[in-house]
Amino acid sequence: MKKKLLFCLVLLFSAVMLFAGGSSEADSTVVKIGVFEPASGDNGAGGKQETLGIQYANYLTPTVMVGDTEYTVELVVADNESSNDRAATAAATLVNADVSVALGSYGSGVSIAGSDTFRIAGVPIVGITCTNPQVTEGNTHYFRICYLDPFQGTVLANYAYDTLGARKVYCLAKLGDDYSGGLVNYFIERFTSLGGEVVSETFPDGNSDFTSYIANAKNSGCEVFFSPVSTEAAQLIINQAQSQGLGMPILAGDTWDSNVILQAAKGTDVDVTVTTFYPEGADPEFDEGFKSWVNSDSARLSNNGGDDTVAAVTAMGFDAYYFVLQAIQNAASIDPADVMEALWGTEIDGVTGHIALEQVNGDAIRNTVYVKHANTETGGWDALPAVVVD
Amino acid sequence: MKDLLRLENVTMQFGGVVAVNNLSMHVGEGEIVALIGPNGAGKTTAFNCITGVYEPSNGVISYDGKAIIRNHPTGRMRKIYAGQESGKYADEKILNPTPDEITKLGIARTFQNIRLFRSMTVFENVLTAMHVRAKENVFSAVLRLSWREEKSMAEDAEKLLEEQGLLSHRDDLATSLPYGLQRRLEIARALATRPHLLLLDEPAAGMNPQETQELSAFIRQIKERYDLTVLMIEHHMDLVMGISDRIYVLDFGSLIAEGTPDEVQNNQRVIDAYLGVAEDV
Amino acid sequence: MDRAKRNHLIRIFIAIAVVYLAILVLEFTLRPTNILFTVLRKGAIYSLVAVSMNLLNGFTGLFSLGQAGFMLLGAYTYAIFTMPVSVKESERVYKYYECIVGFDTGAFIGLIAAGLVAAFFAFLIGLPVLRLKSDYLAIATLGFAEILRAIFQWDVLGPLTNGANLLREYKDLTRITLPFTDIPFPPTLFVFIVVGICILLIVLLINSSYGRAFKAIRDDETAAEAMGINLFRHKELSFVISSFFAGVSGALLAAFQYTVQAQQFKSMMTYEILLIVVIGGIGSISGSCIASFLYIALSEWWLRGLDMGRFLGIDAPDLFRSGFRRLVFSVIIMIIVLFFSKGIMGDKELSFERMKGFVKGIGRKKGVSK
Amino acid sequence: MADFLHQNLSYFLSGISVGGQYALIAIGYTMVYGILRLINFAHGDVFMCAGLIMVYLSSSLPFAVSVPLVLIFTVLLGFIIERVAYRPLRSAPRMSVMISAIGVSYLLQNAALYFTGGLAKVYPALPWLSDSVVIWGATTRVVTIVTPFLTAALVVLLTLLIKHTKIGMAMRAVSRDFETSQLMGIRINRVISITFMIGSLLAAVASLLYFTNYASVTPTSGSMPGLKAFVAAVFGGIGSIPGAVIGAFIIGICENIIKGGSSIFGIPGSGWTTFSDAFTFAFLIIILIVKPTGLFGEKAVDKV
Repeated sequence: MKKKLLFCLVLLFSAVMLFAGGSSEADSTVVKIGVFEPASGDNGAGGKQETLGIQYANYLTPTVMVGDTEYTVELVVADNESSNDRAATAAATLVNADVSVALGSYGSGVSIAGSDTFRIAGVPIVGITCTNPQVTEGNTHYFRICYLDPFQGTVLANYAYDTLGARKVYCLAKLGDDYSGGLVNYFIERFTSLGGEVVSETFPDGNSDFTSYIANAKNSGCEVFFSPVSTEAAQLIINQAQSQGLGMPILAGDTWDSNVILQAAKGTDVDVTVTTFYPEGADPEFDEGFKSWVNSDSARLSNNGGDDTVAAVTAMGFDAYYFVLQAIQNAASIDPADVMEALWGTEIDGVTGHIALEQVNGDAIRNTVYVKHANTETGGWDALPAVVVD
Repeated sequence: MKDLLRLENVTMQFGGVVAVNNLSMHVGEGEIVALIGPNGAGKTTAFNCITGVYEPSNGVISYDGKAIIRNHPTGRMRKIYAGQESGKYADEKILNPTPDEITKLGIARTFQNIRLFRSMTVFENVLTAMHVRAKENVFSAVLRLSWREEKSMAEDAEKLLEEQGLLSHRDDLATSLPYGLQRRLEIARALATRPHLLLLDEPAAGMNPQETQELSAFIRQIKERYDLTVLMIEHHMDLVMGISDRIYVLDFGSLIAEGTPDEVQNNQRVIDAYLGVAEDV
Repeated sequence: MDRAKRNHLIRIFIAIAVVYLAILVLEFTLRPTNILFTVLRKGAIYSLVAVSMNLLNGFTGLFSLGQAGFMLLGAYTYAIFTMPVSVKESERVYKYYECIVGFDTGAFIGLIAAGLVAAFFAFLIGLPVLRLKSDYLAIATLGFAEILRAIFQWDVLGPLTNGANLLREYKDLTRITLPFTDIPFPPTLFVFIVVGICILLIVLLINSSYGRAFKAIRDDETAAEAMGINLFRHKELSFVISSFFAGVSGALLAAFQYTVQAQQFKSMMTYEILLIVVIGGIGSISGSCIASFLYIALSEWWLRGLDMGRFLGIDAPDLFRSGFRRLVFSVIIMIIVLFFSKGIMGDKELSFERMKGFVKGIGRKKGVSK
Repeated sequence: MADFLHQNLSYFLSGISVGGQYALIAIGYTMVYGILRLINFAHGDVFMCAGLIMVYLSSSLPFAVSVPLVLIFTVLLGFIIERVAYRPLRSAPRMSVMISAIGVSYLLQNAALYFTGGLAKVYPALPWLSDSVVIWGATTRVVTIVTPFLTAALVVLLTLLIKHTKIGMAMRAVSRDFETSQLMGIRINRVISITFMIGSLLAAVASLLYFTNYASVTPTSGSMPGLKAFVAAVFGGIGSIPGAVIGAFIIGICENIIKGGSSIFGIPGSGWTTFSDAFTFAFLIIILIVKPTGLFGEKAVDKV
């Protein structure tokens, strides 16, 4: 009896779902933009901030002119859960929803993992802050508006060697994470070529005990702790660095530019320096607009990590939205193939600077890395001189 | 008459408890031999030693003139060994086959508490027991290259069921059979492994007198038909005395008597063991 | 008797043929990016691994939790075998290592190799662990799966496995062609054919003399042994065969998701498969298959709306936010586990007679309620 | 030797402290297994929930109130889980109960995922416990020092409870023979409920200690410690409390020695840390092969 009931329920349910799935009729003047970002998992915090930037931009500019018609932009958000195996299905969801172009993702691994789904569907996607070179390499559908890891790694290595004067650096990456693994690799390449020495280790997924790694760094006589990992791990590292008395500066990449880090570092004596895409205050108009938008809604506020700090990834998300809007306008079409064609030649002046793509892999031409230092008293970022490489 | 099964000085010790103590016995080809004794006398343990379920602490078991199980106290057992003849087999090689290897040699058994394959039908229970004699390998079995063999196995199984009067229950779940038939099926299953020596562990347990009588006839009948030698544990004295050629009596792990039914029946030690003996204070 | 059996077989073949034909038709009518294909492919792949786990847990009674580990082996073998040499030599995938594998093969050989490698490792792992019983066996196999995962992420093996990084650009489903031609193989059909053949082999095994021996071990080890069934050999056999098919399904999973990485094959994956097996019914092949498709369809498709603010036409972005889908999903699972603890099929198989009876039963029920 | 110890003190301290925390979780596994023969997969997630409860409570209540409340709520959670997910399946096959445990684990993780929005929650810094201290040149937290002592005290208390109280006797009886003790008039359900409550209480204590050290709670925070604690329980012989505790300490210390391998043994290279989790399992498998029922496990004899 119970079994029959179950069967009936399943049947009924599947029937309803089939109809519900089929009934999403496309409005003729809507253009869909996919947001392929993590909202949970390791990179959930960053993904949410990046999404906020996109949503803020969409709030400011909800329409786009395609040829002579005004189209409404609809954001379709799919959570890739910061996990490489969920990425393909999240991407498939977006593709299935008929997006013209997608944005994302925070975290290079998921971007690489989701890439092929977009490639096969012929849908272009614009990477916002995924810095690993493999994301755009060898394909024509993945674009990117940020700088790359070889560049960032070089800048960080120079910074450690020249500015911090370190000769031995401890590098910690997460096992199987393309972002931290890649960045550490480029860092090591540069740092050793400068004549420095490195101790490099990895920690496995699900690890929350960093005390032994910190002890390793101390015992091996390193002078800088380089750990460009996810904010989730960063929080623990800062916390344990404080309790174990790490006693050396921590250096990290763009992921650490997050209020999670600031909150963790506040009131401690941990010395954190990060490289990033955008320093808060560079565009006061954007900063203020965003702050008031975030503060007007508690859900947004909690997505932004509980305060109204402007993360660099938010600014990047903001620019990315305008970048693809411009591309759609240039293409005068909402067909993914036309948008893809148009993206190659799109240029805008965004809050994070001028964005134009080189024509081999579709990566942004960027030459500036901003450097920030966490102020442990105020819980804010202190801007250090930006590094410009020619 | 040559001995089909021979136990020499078999001792089974669990920790400090000697369950079977220096048991020596033999079963001749074509005989029906019974092993009796009060509860806890070590009868089933002896069975388990013969069938490889337990590894005896000491002693030799030979089948068809060849030693199949041999052991002597080693390791911790050497210190705590409480049985006899500990040095007798010390220099000989330890033989310790698994129960399936014993079955392959031609020794089959039934269990005191019926152990049928719960999820299978009567037919499948018997068929499963034929697996041991099958020549097919896993590839030919999966690809049905050995369908001839499977077919002949199925035919044999049906024949066996027919002979045991179980054919009408062919597709019933084994555990749904009445108790007596379950016993009979267990015997049929044991026969399906094509044994020469059949070990029956309390085949009449839980049966009424009439069923017991039928069983007695049944055992004789299969012995003749399959050319078997039978060793059984049994409490029903009617059954034991009726069909056994010889009887061994165990008490507290040791052999206290052996002989024909008449001899055993009149043995004082056996009577004492069964009825208890008034000890002098 | 025989005739009824033959008719039964014929009907089953017709039903299967209809399913395959339907897939072929769908493949040429729907857009290739339709989510239905994702569900069908992943559902089929999970069917295979669930059936392979059922062979162990359901039919042989070996409580093993190593499935994810063997899928990992299969997935990596397939990816490494079928990745073109040109990709291996380029910097696109093996970025930090020099790939030491100097050959590439087609998808078919890749699949077989995936199964064989998994089976070989299962053979080695089985030697020590299959002597353990029930929970101890479970935790030991789980442990081996975790160890395998760590080994595949090990730096030193980087030239083979690309360290802990992604593998990609191998023969994924869209790159598989019909033999000796360049015509692309319809991807969903490919998955269904491979899975279909594998499950057919497992069904044939289960219904053979060996399958009965496995069931005997499950029912009663002591009795099985007394009937001349070598416990260790048969357990090892079941373990190796199950792992072979887990390896093949791992390879298919790799082909399905375009990229593969050791990280994903965690113990959670094994638990997921175990859930599917139990929901379908331990000891029921068709149950495992039905449960996999339902499981995948629910988690990947039907409940997606719960994450995206809109479900069954109801807009409630605050309630239906990220994570709600998985919450609802786990509640559904708990309900099934608690109230239908025998699973959808129990230990029975799907058949026309049962379906007929079932439909009649529903009809009767409706009649009563009227 | 002293020099070696001194140099690597921080690894040993971390190991002992994390071992103590594993031990408290492992007791929950081992007690439940002893009585129900159930691997309670949800136990690690109960531990995680205790952490989350603390995060939410402490944001509005003072510690003096929130800490006892965490213990109470966690015990309640353990009770409810047993009542809802395991008791209805008492007569079902063991596999179903285990699946139910996996289902509960899945449910707790996903509920946490939903309510936290998938973000890591910062665990509040407990006064005194999270202060830094310097011991023989190694900087660490007070909690690191406190953990082993607290663990030992709780284990002693628990052992006394099991040895000398009526409920403890009932527990021992039930774990020896489920059916018979039922016939003897022991209220099985009560015993089982109390077992779950004790397990959850210890998990809650463990969560206070653990998250003070590693101050971030995510929905999956419980799975690794849970798995490790479970391995510890098996390692020590599942069902045995001293076994679980010793197993947990061994695993905690080994894990940290492996992580610090390059520094402790002076072997350079990054390969070691990849295996910090895998070594735990390798160790376990070796033990199981040598002694199939764990260090202190009782050998089960099949009756034929």
